[in-house]
Amino acid sequence: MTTSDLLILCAAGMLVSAYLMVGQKALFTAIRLYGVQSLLLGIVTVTTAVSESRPELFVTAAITVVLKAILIPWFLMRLIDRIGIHREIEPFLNVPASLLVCLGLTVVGYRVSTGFPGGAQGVSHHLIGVALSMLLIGLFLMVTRKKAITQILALLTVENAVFLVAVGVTPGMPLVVELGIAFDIIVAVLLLGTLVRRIVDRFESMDVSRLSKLKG
Amino acid sequence: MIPMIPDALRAFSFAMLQAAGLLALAPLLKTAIKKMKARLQNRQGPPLLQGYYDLAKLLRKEPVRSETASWVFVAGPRVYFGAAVAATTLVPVLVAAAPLEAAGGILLLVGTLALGRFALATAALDTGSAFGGMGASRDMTIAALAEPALLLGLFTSALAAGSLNVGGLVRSVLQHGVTFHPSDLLAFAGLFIIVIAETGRIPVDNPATHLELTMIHEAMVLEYAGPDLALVEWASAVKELLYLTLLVDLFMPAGIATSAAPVAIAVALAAWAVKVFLLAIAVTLTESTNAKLRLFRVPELVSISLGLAFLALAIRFL
Amino acid sequence: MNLLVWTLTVPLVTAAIGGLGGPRKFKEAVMVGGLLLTFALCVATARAFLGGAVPAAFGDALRVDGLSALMLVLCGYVGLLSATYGVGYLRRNEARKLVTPRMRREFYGLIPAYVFAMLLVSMSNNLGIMWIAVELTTLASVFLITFHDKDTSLEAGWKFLVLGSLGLAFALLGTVLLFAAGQGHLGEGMAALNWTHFMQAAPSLHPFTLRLGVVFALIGYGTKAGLAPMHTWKPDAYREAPSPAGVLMAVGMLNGALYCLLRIHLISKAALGPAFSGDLLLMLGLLSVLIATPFILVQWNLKRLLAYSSIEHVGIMAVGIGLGGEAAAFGALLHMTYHSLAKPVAFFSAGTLAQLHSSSNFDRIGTGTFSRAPVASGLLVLAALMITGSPPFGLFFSEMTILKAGFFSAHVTATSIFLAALVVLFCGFAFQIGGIVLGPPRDPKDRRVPQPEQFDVAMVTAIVAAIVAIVSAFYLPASLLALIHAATQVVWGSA
Amino acid sequence: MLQLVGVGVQAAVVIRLVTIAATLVLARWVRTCRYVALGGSILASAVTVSAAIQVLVAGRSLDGVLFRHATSGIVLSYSVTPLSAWFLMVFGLIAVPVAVYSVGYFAHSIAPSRMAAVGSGFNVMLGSVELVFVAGDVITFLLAWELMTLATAALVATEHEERASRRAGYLYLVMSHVGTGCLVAGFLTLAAASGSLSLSALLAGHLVSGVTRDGVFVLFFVGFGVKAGVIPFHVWLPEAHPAAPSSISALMSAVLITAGIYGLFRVCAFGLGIPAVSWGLTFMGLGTLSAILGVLYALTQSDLKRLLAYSTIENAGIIVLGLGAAMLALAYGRTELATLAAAASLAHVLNHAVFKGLLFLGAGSVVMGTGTRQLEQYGGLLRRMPWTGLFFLVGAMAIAGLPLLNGFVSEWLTFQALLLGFSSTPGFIRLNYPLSAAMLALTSALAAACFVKVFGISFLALPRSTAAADAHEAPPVMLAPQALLAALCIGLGLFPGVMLRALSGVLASLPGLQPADRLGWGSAGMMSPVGSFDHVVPAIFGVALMGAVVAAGVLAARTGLAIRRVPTWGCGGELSARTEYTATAFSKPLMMIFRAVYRPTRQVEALAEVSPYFPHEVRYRSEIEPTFERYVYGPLLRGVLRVANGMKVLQAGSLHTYLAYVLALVVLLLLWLGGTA
Repeated sequence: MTTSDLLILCAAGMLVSAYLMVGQKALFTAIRLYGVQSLLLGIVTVTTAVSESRPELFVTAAITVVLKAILIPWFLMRLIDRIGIHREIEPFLNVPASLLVCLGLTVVGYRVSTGFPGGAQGVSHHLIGVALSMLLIGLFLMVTRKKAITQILALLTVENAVFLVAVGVTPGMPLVVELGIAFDIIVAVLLLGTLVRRIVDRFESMDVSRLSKLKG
Repeated sequence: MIPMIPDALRAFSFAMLQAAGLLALAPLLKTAIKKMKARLQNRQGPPLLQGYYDLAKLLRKEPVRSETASWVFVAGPRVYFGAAVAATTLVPVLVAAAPLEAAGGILLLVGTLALGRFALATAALDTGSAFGGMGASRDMTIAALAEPALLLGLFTSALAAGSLNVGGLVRSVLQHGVTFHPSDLLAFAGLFIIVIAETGRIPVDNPATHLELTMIHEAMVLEYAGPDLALVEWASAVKELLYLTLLVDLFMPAGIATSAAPVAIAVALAAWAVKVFLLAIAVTLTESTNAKLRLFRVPELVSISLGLAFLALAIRFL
Repeated sequence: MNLLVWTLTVPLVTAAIGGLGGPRKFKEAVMVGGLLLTFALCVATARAFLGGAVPAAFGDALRVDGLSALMLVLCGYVGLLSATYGVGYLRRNEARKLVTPRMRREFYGLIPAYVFAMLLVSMSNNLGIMWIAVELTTLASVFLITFHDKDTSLEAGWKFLVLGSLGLAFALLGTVLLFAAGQGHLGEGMAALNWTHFMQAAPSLHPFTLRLGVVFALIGYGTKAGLAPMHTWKPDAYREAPSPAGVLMAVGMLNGALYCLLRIHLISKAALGPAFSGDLLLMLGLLSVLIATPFILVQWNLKRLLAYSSIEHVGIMAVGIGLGGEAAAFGALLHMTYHSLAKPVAFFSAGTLAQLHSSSNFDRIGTGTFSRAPVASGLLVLAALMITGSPPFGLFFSEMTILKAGFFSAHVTATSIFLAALVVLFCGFAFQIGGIVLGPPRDPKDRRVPQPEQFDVAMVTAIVAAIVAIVSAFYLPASLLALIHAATQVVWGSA
Repeated sequence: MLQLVGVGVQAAVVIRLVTIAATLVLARWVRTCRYVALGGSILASAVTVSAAIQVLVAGRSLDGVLFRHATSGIVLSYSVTPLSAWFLMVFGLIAVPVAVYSVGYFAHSIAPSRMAAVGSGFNVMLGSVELVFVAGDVITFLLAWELMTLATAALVATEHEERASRRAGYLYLVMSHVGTGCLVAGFLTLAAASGSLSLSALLAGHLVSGVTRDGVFVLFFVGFGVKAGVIPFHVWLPEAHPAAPSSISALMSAVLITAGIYGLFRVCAFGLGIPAVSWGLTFMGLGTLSAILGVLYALTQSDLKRLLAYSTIENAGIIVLGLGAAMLALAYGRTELATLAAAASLAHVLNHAVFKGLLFLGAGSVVMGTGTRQLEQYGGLLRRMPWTGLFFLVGAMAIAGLPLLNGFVSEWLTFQALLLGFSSTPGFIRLNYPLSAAMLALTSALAAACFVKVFGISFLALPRSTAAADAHEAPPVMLAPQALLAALCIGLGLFPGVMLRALSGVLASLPGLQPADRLGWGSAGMMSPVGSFDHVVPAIFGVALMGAVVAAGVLAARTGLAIRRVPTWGCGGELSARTEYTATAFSKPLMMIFRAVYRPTRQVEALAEVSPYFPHEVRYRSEIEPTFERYVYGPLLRGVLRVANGMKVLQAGSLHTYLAYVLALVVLLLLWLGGTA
């Protein structure tokens, strides 16, 4: 199996993980899925690094795996352990309908991806398609899910999508920027985490749909 | 352009003469109408000179005024009188030229009469009696409603003759030859109604009534006595004569003198007297064949005349 | 050491000291002094630029052109104002025993940090750095929003953080795509993301990738700027944040985000012509103005009112840029300048009133504030007149310039809608402000008896800001004007 | 000499600015503050007027630069055309007396704490009106216009503790601001067409044509109509005038309204090329409507200042009617007629300013003397306030259009225009002239009735309240301006020729018109331009009238008997204020006759103890339906607010919704981008 097949496989895997996230409600599973997704992203990065012999991508891969596949999932797990809330409550849209919508979003993503230099074939086309679809699906998750944690996960999915694009169509971002971005993401996640904690302490719930005092 | 001094003098003396003449004849007209009315009701009626007797008596009486009244109460009758008299100088009576033609035309005439009314109505509010206010209110109301019809009627003739100045109007009618146009009839009818309304005759107002609640003009002057009242009565008489003369000038100027020749004047005088007398008969007939209208029916009457005037305008110029 | 580096270091150090702790007086002195120095440095940088130099650092990652210089000066000014006002603000709360040590730390630490981030944005020439800096402002403001640690402030903070991070993700994607569009024309390493390189390589950028990138970048930075429909975090954030921080957001963050939008717009303009991103900006700007209108008409809270007004103003600026043409661009930048000068007055007076009545809700503030807080009320009216673009104040002229450009351009219909919205906005503002300032003084039996207005450092700051704003309407220093023109050259240079 | 004008304009502006500054600085010293504010205002107005008169004499307009806004590169320029000079003169004739009056008035009726605010507001308002008249370019005009609005709104809301004042101020502000919006759109459309901002270039006509032209016309008509108080844009007027301090009300009626009229003249009538027939008809129609409805509403008011405000609407209507006739004439290419009509309109601008100014000042003294605006509370004031009464009477007679006073002059001219129009217009359209004429006649007659009521009820008979019983006369400083204006009423009434001569140059400067020197007939007379249709020389008639009045006096005084003073007969009961005829009763007949217009609602409750036939108290309240407020503006406002409230769901507090917006936007844009390069 060629590298390109591998790439496409991983990308597909990421998309599937996103779909699975939409499909279930257990928070732990969601976090694991995110971890897997990040892992796949790491593999994609490494593969590209090898195939296009771009050593600096190894660093990116390392960051990705360490940060996103290990640290963040661990942090989030710890968080929900502390809080002791394990299941997502009924989302605004039920699962089958959500999956249908996501299907539509995927179509949109792929359609757009055909505009890239690669045209409608080649690896990059798939990577972009997957990435954009993931992006939209992540956003869709944020719209439909009520639990703060799920929203964080969705946000991180979007983040992954962005990185997938970065890996797929760019010769890799400059290192400084990479580091900066990574740092920002860590801080953001920590912040989100602490906020979640405070919210739970305050409202005895992680259901952010209840945060609707501020109107008009 | 403004008449030089000698002309001015001539004009003013002429004006005084004409004004004096009308002043002298006005009471006669009033009594004449009274008498004719009485005759139609198989009554004897007052002697023809009754008007003069009344005025003489009133002028000799001790002036009595309300203690709540201010100078406005005093000014009222005088301005009213003055306006009526001054107005006469704007219409030609015997000669085809108004004495003070230079001063202005129909608009000024109407304005002057409005001025008189304004003065009297204001003064009527001065005594604090309810009737004064009632009269003032009603008189102003009717006048307001009559105004458009009056002006429109006058405009019709004026536009036909191409002059808004009564003198000029008469002259142009004379020189184009006195012709009859159906619109004249309509305009005349319209104006006649207005004259009835403005002079406080039945069916709009009843000059002979003694019931305050139905009064209009009478209520307005209820608080006046002695010389003041005399002025008011006299002025109203002059006003009436003035209106009739105006009708004469507008619709049957034939016979009016175009020169100062004594003969012409004499003829004109006779012609004028006859025409005014005819109109007086018309007024009398109207008075005796109609019942007084409720105040709120008056608008209908007036709107009829407005309609007539407008129709006249329309059929004349379209 | 490099001027720019100094300009960045000073606020950073100030933040560090402020965050560490120490006696109050000391912290106050440090914050005010530090930000005063920062402002001075900003001015110095601008002067240097006007002197013909192009201050740069870290291999052009930081580079000051006309636009940056203008931004620097404005940010420095606002930073200084919010520092001095902030001192007064915190003192007032201290007097009422409302301040915890945490608050002190956060306050004295975050405000300079925020200023640092704003400055970094304003001088960044590298899209990557730019993104990181914007992200920093976001992180800093989260703390400021949740400063008072109430239910509502948590809610506002959460919404802000989620929306903000999402926006930033988009901005990042946009940046990545722009980078991708420049495959092989941008050179290697750090410098590859330099805006200047993009401008040089503009003709050879891949159009579709570029378009996609521009779209995402506009949405992303638009979120930070508060362009509709990504504006929804603004009212909540403004209401919860303490007024000094509010000013930083309403002017600093707004300008910064606008700066990013402009940079992106310029790249797209150079590569695809002005229409593409221009129309996007015009559309979003118009939408913002239209969305702000009804909420101002039926508003219930003073600070939210200001939030919607800033949504309106960013909309106006976006429209100005979107219309295209030198006049419009100039109008937009002029508007930005005057807005930066006028908005603080609004925030300070409103903040004072809110503090006196310990709430910014209209029903709590009541009517007839003129009778109990004449100075603050007077300033509020003044500010309201200014930010609604009434003559003879500056925003009148800038709005006129934009409107004129609009009617002269091809977008007459859009401009007419825009005009109509402005009219309604004015009426809404007049109604709301009149409602609290005018009217009978509230009855003394009211149990929530408000604090008396006192003449403290915050008040002085407000007055000074007001004077500056008024004077600026008639007379802008030639150098500042030169900056605006230079910025216009950048945005719509004949080149 | 013309250079002086330029200096004059700038000088006036500078004086204003200095005055305002000084006023604010001197806020603590109330007396000084007042004197400075008003003195400065007088000075500035005087300078302006002198400048205006110079332009009128020279007959050429003068342009110059006022202020260069370096920042935005916008240049504020002025250009004093004969037309603006005319309006400036009118402005000055009112502004100076009002300022003098205010020296006394403010001292009494403005809270010391507000003196600085009111004083500076007074100056801002007057200054901005001046600027409106002399503005040479769009930006200046709009700036001045907006400033004028703001200042006036602030002054209206001076008594902001009163809900009514706030409401009035706000209503005024909103309506004017919408108007301003229309103006901005209109002006900028023209500017875009001409590529220039100077009014002279914009208003050269021929810039736009067809639908655009009509659209622009409508914009301007709304924009200026609001200020001019033309029905249906009048609703703010009767609210704002009573709310404002009386001297301000005087300015609003005499000066502010005039600014709107100026706009209608400068732009709508003579700035957009040859007017379309429909425009002329619109103006005549709405003018007539305003006149008749204005006076009808005035009749039934019992609040003195509100009544005067409605009568302002009436007079604005007459002015617009004249202007409309002029436009129609232009549309048919009838220069003579157009000139006559325009002259009538411009003359009425002046006359109305004079007598309405006078009346408002009088009303101010009365309100100050009695402390109430309610006619029903007045009565017998002539005794307590003889001079105010006298001057008010003059004003009342003037506004009633009685001869020998200035009201008659402009009405005469308008009638001439209408009649001439009838005889020189083709087709059926001519029929609208006699209709308008009839309505005009009705209007003036009703105005007479109205002011008989006002004067009679307030100044004559017995006091109806203690307030009226111990009213006090205004100080000389407040009487002198009234005396001056009263004198002007008479002077202009007796020597209309003078005014017409001054107008001649103005008319000549308007496109499509000719010099009006043929109108004036000497300095005492006027004549219709065509043939010898009509002429009038009030002075001559005045002599006759005086003679007759004197004669009457002599006649009545002939009997040497002393006058006997007796109490008025009180129908058996004893005479008291309660048996007097009230203002309501006075206008009752007309209210009944025009009930179709008023839609009056009345409720009478008789409180009887013994038998219903002997009520010890009868309560009567009747109100007329505020048609426009109820059927036009109310629904409009409610609609806007409903929409705004509906929009609230957009910000319902749910983060998920907010995210959904973003998702929607992204998806939309992606779809719009499509793919496949």
